[in-house]
Amino acid sequence: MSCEFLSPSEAVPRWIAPGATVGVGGMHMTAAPMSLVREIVRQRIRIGRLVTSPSASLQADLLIGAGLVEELISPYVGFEHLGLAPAFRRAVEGGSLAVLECDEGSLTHALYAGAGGLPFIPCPPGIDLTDIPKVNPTLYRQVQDPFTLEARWAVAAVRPDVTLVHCAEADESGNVAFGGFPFTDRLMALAGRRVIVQVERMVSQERMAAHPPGTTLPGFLISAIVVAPGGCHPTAAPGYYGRDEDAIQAYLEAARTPEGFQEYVERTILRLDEPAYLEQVRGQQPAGVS
Amino acid sequence: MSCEFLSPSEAVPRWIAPGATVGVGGMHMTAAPMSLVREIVRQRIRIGRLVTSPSASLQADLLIGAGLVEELISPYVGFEHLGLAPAFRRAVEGGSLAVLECDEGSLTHALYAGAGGLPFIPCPPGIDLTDIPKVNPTLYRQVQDPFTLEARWAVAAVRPDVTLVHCAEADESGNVAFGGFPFTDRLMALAGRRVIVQVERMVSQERMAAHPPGTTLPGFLISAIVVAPGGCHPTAAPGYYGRDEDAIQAYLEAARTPEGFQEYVERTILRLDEPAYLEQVRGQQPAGVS
Amino acid sequence: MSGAYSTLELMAVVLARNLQDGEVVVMGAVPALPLAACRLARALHAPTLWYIVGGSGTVNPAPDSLPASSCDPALRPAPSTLPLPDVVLLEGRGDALDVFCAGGLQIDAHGNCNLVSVGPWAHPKFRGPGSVGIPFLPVTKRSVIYTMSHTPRTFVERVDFVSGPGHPSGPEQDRPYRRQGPSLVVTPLAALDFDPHDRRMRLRTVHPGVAVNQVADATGFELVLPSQVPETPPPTERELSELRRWDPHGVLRR
Amino acid sequence: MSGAYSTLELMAVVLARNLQDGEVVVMGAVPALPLAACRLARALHAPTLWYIVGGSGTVNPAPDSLPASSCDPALRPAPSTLPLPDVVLLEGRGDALDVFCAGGLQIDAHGNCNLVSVGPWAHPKFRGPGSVGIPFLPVTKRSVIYTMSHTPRTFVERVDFVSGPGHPSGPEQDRPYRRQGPSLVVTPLAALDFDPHDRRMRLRTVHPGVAVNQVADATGFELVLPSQVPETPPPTERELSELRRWDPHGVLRR
Repeated sequence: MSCEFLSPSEAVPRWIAPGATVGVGGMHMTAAPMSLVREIVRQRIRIGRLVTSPSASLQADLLIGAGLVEELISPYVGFEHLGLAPAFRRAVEGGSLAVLECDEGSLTHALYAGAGGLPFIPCPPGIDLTDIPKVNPTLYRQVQDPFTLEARWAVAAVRPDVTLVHCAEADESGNVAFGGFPFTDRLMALAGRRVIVQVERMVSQERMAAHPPGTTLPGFLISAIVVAPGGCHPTAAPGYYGRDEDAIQAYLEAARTPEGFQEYVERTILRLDEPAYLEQVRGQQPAGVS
Repeated sequence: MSCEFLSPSEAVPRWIAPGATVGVGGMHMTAAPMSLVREIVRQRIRIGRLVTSPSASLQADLLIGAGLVEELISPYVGFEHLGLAPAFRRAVEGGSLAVLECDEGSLTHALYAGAGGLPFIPCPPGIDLTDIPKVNPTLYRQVQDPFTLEARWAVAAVRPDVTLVHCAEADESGNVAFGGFPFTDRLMALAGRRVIVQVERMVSQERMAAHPPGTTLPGFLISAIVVAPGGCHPTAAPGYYGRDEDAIQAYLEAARTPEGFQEYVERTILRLDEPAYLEQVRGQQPAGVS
Repeated sequence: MSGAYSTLELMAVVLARNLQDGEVVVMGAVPALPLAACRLARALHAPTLWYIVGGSGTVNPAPDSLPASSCDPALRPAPSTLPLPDVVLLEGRGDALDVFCAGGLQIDAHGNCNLVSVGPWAHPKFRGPGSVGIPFLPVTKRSVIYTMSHTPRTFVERVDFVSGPGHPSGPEQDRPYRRQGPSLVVTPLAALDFDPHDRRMRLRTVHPGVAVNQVADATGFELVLPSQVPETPPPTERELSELRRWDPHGVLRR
Repeated sequence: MSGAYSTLELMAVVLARNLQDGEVVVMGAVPALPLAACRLARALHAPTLWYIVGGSGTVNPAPDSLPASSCDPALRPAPSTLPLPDVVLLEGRGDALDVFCAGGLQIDAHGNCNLVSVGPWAHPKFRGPGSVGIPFLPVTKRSVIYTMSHTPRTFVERVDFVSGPGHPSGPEQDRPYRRQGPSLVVTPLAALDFDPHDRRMRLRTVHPGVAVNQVADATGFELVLPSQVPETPPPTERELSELRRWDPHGVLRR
């Protein structure tokens, strides 16, 4: 399999089929593949099941607010010190979004299972004392431990049809290197049937080869690479730029109402194609902020 | 929990109880924690169950040949192009070693389960078509997949009482950094109730902090660190020295018979304490060979 | 409260004093308060304390100031960084971690925490962000709970949804996984723990300037009230000066 | 064989010709031969071939010479290196890898491989090193088998222990996991594949200087023998010169 270098507007429809299970990386407000997420919003691609990292922020809230998500697998959607996720909250309270309730442990193990061809994983201890598995019979079932014969919750494998992650660097063979943190992004990429990676920049194969084991992904796992410097904005790209809190707060302010959300999306996303969006962001902040 | 810096002769009896389940790292002829292994041989500590990396060589064969291993969990004991493992072969063919037959996939997942508090893992596909699970009811049982209701092999979690691995570097807080390859050594350390790490050298905290995620282990997981430059000899330590094929071949030649094995152990291991062994090795080869 | 220190600074000091040397602490989202507490404990009485900043996987990071986000790039370099899946493994293993920092939309009389929903799960009146890692609370040696909201809406008799399990209401032998469960609750009004008999939340100290009945009124269930409730000792000068070394922008003084 | 090239060089060339552009190959212990084949295929007809060197997790390493061990430090730096547990995940996932290189103490008529024991498992006459990763053979798109030992002791009707599953002996629809199974066997005497009907091993080409009956005699079961068995085309000059670029010490000429 050979990886293609595409623009966001090419990559997104090429590999994200309407109704697909889509995994989106980035933890909290760091390393969210926002260029790809914005392009999904522009092209209005319906997501059957959205799978996030153990903690998501704008990468989930934007897709949910745009009405593109049917089911959500996410242990956390919020904005840490900046507050709750307005679109997520509204969609769940209004009954328009189905949540497959889960936690960080189950999700991480479910992605491990998806990456490894394992059908399910018996859950680690703790979740049996919560209400989580009881409200999510899709992901959780009771399994009998064949060694102790005790009953135990199990979580089903999760395999995104396509996984979207941000990486710092790519080389011309399609190998990619993560920036400061691999989070669960590496695992979600290993579990994806297809992987689209958004990168900050291209580097030589020599530079790529200097990265230690576990900080890269080989190109044979990647279907498309999108070079989008600044593309995590307004979230942070470790080693490149911090998060743009003003921009995130502007979103949170606007998204308090459905009308505000819609107006925000039209003004900041739909009005511009992704290269124009990134051009505008680069004009607003000094380059190379870290 | 606080990590201690000990000599091999202190660390081994401190944390390896007779009859314990001992995990030993290093893949093939690279990064085997031989200083610790030799010390077990010198102190004749009985190992109830030896767990190796997916492929082991001298680190297993030496302990087996010394008659210290009751049960073995290892998917491979051999010396690649140099031939089969003489002591392992003799012990199995002679019926003195119980082998818990397994493969690389099951073992890796079993260590993952051990590290994560999971009781077992349903096996990946493939092993169901082999004879492996049939001959190892201790590690393998049939589980009913609660989602598909199909029967499936499961492997029990493996948790060494103590894991022995080699790392390149340690800092004074007890953080350690792997050399070229993490292999399954990182995972085996995460699964160990106790971990003893053998390192090539001490470094500053600044240098340790520069290592990317996934290439280090935090000191709170480590019970003891042994500084043993050259301690992987005759296996390789990536970035420090290659394997000493002459020494490995001398072992293989000697170990063809039980008497030869015994004579070899007396001459090369029992006669010297570990500092003297390493001194001798350093005298035989140029420093810093990579 | 006194103008000499903020409520958040006092809470950080209370948390710090509770952390024992050698313990391994894990914290989640919005890490400024527990991170400040861990650094303070290390500086004062717990030099070999370890702390993991949630999503980042960084162990013992010492950034110049307190980051607002648990995945802030400023957390690197750290002496060691675990990939997040490895943090999850250690959380499940249980014997690797000692103190889990938690909180909730709702916190109940037995220390159960709810980050999911107020009202019925299927038709929530209020939807929270989600449970993240707090199902691991009962597997860790002990947990500490902190919240900025000490109100009857937060402190309820029984949470509407259990995200992070607290103490069982049954007898001692039912203690899950033989761990200690929640051992401390820190709020803007008080420090609390749990009665060893019925394991209901118990008032331990009231912060300077706060009355016992003020805490009882702010709590939506019947607190265990000892006959003597001392005042929380205010931060010492040394505690405050250490604390402010890593908080030049006054994140804890806002 | 001709003195112009060695048997191992010829085997590497036969393997290389079989690898298709874009395939992802995984190899295990003693990687010199499959590594040489992968590099040759990339140099000649498969520029986007990928290969993973077993235990090291290195992807597409290009060392100056052919390492004898699959965990040789000389395999780094490589364009990308997977931690070994990630290689295990991809092996189980199945759709990530295309060609698994395998071998055995015993190889049987249906391509099952045995790395464990000759004789009964509990009382082996001969104990092999163990199964390593070859239980994943039937999950990969296809596998290729190579061995330096073409003798009746290695090529047996039925292996004593199945480490690496080959073709099922039943009808087409029983193909496990809908993958292709073993597609090529390379030995010092011949190249073989499997009859599409009964999936028994079939002689495809005999190496220069080897007679068909010599192969049949060296095989401990009845080979499928087509009426025409052509000679294995010897290495071209270009193949040999490319091959020797990464084998300055003549590992394949020993």
